[in-house]
Amino acid sequence: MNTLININNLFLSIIPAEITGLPKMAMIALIYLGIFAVLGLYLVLLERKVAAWFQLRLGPNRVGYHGLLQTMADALKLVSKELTGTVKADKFLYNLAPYFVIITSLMALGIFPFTQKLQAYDLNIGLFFLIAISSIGVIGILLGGWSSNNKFSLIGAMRSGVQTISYELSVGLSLLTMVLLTQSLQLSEIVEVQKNGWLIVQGHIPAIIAFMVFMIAGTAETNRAPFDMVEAESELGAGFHTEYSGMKFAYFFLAEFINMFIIAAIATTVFFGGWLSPFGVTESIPWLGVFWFLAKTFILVFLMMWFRWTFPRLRVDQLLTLEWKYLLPINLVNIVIMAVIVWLNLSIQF
Amino acid sequence: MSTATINNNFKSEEYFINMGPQHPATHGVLRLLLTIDGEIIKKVEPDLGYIHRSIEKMCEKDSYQQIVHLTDRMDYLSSHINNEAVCLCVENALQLEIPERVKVIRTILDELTRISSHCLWWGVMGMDVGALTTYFYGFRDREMINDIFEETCGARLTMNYNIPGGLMQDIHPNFVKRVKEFIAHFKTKIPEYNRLLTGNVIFQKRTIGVGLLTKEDAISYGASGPVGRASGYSCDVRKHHPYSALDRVDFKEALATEGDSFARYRVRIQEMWESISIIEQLIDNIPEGDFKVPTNAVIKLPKGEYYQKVETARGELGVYIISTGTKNPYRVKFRSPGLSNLSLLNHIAVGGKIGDLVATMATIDIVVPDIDR
Amino acid sequence: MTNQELKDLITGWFAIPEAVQLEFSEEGSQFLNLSIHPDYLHETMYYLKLNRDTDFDYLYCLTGIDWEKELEVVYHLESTEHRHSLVVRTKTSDRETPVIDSVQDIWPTANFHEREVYDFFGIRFKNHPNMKRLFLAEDWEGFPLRKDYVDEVNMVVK
Amino acid sequence: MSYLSDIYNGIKTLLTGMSVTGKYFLNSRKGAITQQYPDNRDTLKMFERFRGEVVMPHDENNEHSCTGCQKCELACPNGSIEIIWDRVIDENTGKKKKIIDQHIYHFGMCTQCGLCVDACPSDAIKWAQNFENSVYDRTQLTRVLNQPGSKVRAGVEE
Repeated sequence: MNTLININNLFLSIIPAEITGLPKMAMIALIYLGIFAVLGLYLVLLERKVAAWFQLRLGPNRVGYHGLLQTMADALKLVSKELTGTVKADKFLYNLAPYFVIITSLMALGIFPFTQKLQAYDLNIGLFFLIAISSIGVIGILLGGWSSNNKFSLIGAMRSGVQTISYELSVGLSLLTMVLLTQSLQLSEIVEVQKNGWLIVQGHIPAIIAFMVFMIAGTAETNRAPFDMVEAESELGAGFHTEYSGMKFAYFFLAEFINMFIIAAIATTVFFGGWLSPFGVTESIPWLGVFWFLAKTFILVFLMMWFRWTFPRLRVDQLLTLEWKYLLPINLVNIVIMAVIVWLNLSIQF
Repeated sequence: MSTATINNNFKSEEYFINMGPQHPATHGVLRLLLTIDGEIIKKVEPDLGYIHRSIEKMCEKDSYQQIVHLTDRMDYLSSHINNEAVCLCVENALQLEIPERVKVIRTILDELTRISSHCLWWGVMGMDVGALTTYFYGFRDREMINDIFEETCGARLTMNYNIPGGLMQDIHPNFVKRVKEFIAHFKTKIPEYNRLLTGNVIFQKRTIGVGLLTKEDAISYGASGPVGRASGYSCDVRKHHPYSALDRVDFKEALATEGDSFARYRVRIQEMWESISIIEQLIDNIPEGDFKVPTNAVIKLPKGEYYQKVETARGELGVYIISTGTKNPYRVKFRSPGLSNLSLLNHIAVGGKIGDLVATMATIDIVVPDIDR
Repeated sequence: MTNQELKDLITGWFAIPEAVQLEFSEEGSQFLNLSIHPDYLHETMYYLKLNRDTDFDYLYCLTGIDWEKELEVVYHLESTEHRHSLVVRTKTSDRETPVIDSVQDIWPTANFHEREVYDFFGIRFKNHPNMKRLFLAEDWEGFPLRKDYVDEVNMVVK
Repeated sequence: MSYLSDIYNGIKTLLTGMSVTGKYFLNSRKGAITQQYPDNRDTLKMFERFRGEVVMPHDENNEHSCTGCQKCELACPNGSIEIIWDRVIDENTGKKKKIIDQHIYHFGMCTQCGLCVDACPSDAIKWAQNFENSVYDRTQLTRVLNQPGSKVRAGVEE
């Protein structure tokens, strides 16, 4: 918690002033890089622990107290591993792909309001930026799969393209439903609006539907089970990253977990009031916002893990059926309902 | 541009893909050469023999007692049933009168083997369609059976508990108690299996209508076991040619008519229930008596041919022994269920997607050492 | 059908049963055995499957046997309708290039089983679409399940 | 309408599945089936019939009951047992008697089938429950079961 306060203080001094100096920007970038790495590693650990508990196992418990340092050890191993690749791979694209994936997820992390003050950049088109950024990541996956010169990778990459392009729509539309209510794309303002009640309460029925659609589509966006067509280890071995090893593989791996965090963070910000405490119980202590933000986000992350360790995987055509025949029509109808609610002022306000 | 030119420019090309021998879904060392157009499978050609040990040739040099332990290594998930097949064949040839106690114990162990094999299959089936958790639940229940085997037979997989003439040892004093414990435990777990996987809408979408096999094809491709029965082909050896104590138990042959992957799945779940019912009928009435009849140290079968079929967890296993009257068999042939079941894979997988192939292969439930004897 | 009825019915299909070396025996086996000259095998098998009274639609075992002088292929047939069984045997004394008609067009299951027999006994099956070795590598020399097969490296004789 | 009921049923089955895994998650503390080998070596006890390796028990006088009848050697399918024996003249009876020099057990070839123990008429060999059998050198898997200087127990006859 101490470090968080320090970061908080740091930002309190930085944010209000216009950020013009490069050193300051570099510093923010470094801090976010640190958060990124630690977050990624501990999300991996969390996933492994949660998976173990679902599966009657113990999970990693050898390195550190209850395995807390396990992923650190894994990361060290990955860093020191030899980078292998296929001879016939397109070397330039092959090396470029992991950076595409990791940079996009890092960029998305930058605009979340962790508290009222702790936010690197408060873009006025924040939500739009998030949707745009999250679809760039797929280019990395496509490149990686295509340039590896491996048929399994190629199939995985093509599946990923199909999947992300389709589910982009649902993610966008379900967020748009909520924008009708907030009338702003700026993340800080979206949270501000929710001081009169979280949007999932304000928007009641259409908001709940939008939330469900968003969670389904978001899981698909991150290529996690039950939508892990891209990796589908029982079908494609390891899918698009079959030929990657060492640190480059780790980039893909980390990005997947960070993306999961981002999807959960968007849901928290848009549906569950971001850093706002429930019923404003800790309104007097602003820095507790970080706690509330992370708590809500991790509950949603846990939900996504729960999905992953329970459901079988869909087939690639059923994935598209789900999107185009179910999620999209529901979403469109939902937007109309939401518009009617906003028009007739039927939203619940406290 | 005319339509023809456009079509020409975007002409799709078929390509080959190697599935296995180290692929997660091929369960061991099976290699499938797939011809694929996009995601659609055009042809499946199995490439076998990675772990062929020529058990049939080895049998020609072994005595009849020694053959038994080699069959453990064929279909290692139903090793007890394999052992029994050889023993029954030899006993029939010698016209030995087998004690009732042996018959009942053999049947109980058969059905336990079947449940344990199906448990493993269920776990792996879930894993193949992407639900990784099923694997651990399946193995948890299988572990209890393996403990029963270990306590009574001395090994978990390669039990070699049968010998021509009976059993190697009498059952362990704890056997009955442990089996009852397991049955009580497992009866609560199958409904859980159903809630977790069978009813799941994604799972049903993945398996219903996938890998369709008609009854006529099932028969002419020599399908047996749950694969044949899911197509409505009544092929349970236990019903049609009962052996050991199966003539005195009352059980239903698990049948389905759809012939798709989901039907094969349901048949196996149904078989677990039937196996439980068979065990329950026998476990309290194990007759007293000897656990083996003495045989000569050197068994010589009379000149002739002997065929014995039994129902393993995967289907019909045939043991065909040709004897010329010496202490070694002249020729032993094992008709393995896996080879016939695998031969129809090309027939039912063509036209599906890669995901369908994986689901279909999981429901055919192949064990590679059984194919590569 | 009983074995006697089967015997009579099948004998009736041939004008001169001796010409095709049609023989029945039940000695030393629990099934009715029918042996026939390899040239007439495919035709006989075809009738055995198609005839309503025999209706042998299930080929459950296909075995090659090396009798040192001759090579034999044994087909175990069963009718799923009538539940009667028949064993069809055919022998060839040509050990260098033994050829027997394939029955895989009658029972598709024979496809793999015939390849297995070819793999281990070297019996080629005429009209088989894919007469390759099933288990062993393409360049394997010899046919391991023949009695005269020697492999001094890998085979340890007790 | 079936469209909506499809969605409803689909979500219901998904939630049912989640309730199963959720229940296990909540009980994960006591439900874990992981065996933390080798930490649990002390409590890990194999069943008494478990077939680990063949041993020859010796009593306190360094006597075993192997008469060197070689029945185990004959029963073994893999040739894992080799008995080097000798004939000596029994002091009491003056007859020639077979004794073992070395009872060699090739553990690397053993398939744990249990036929040797079953065949032994004097219960000289039995199964040990040891399962940690990995060694760094294959030659260590060839063991001589009778201890040096041991002799057959008096009264054990062939």
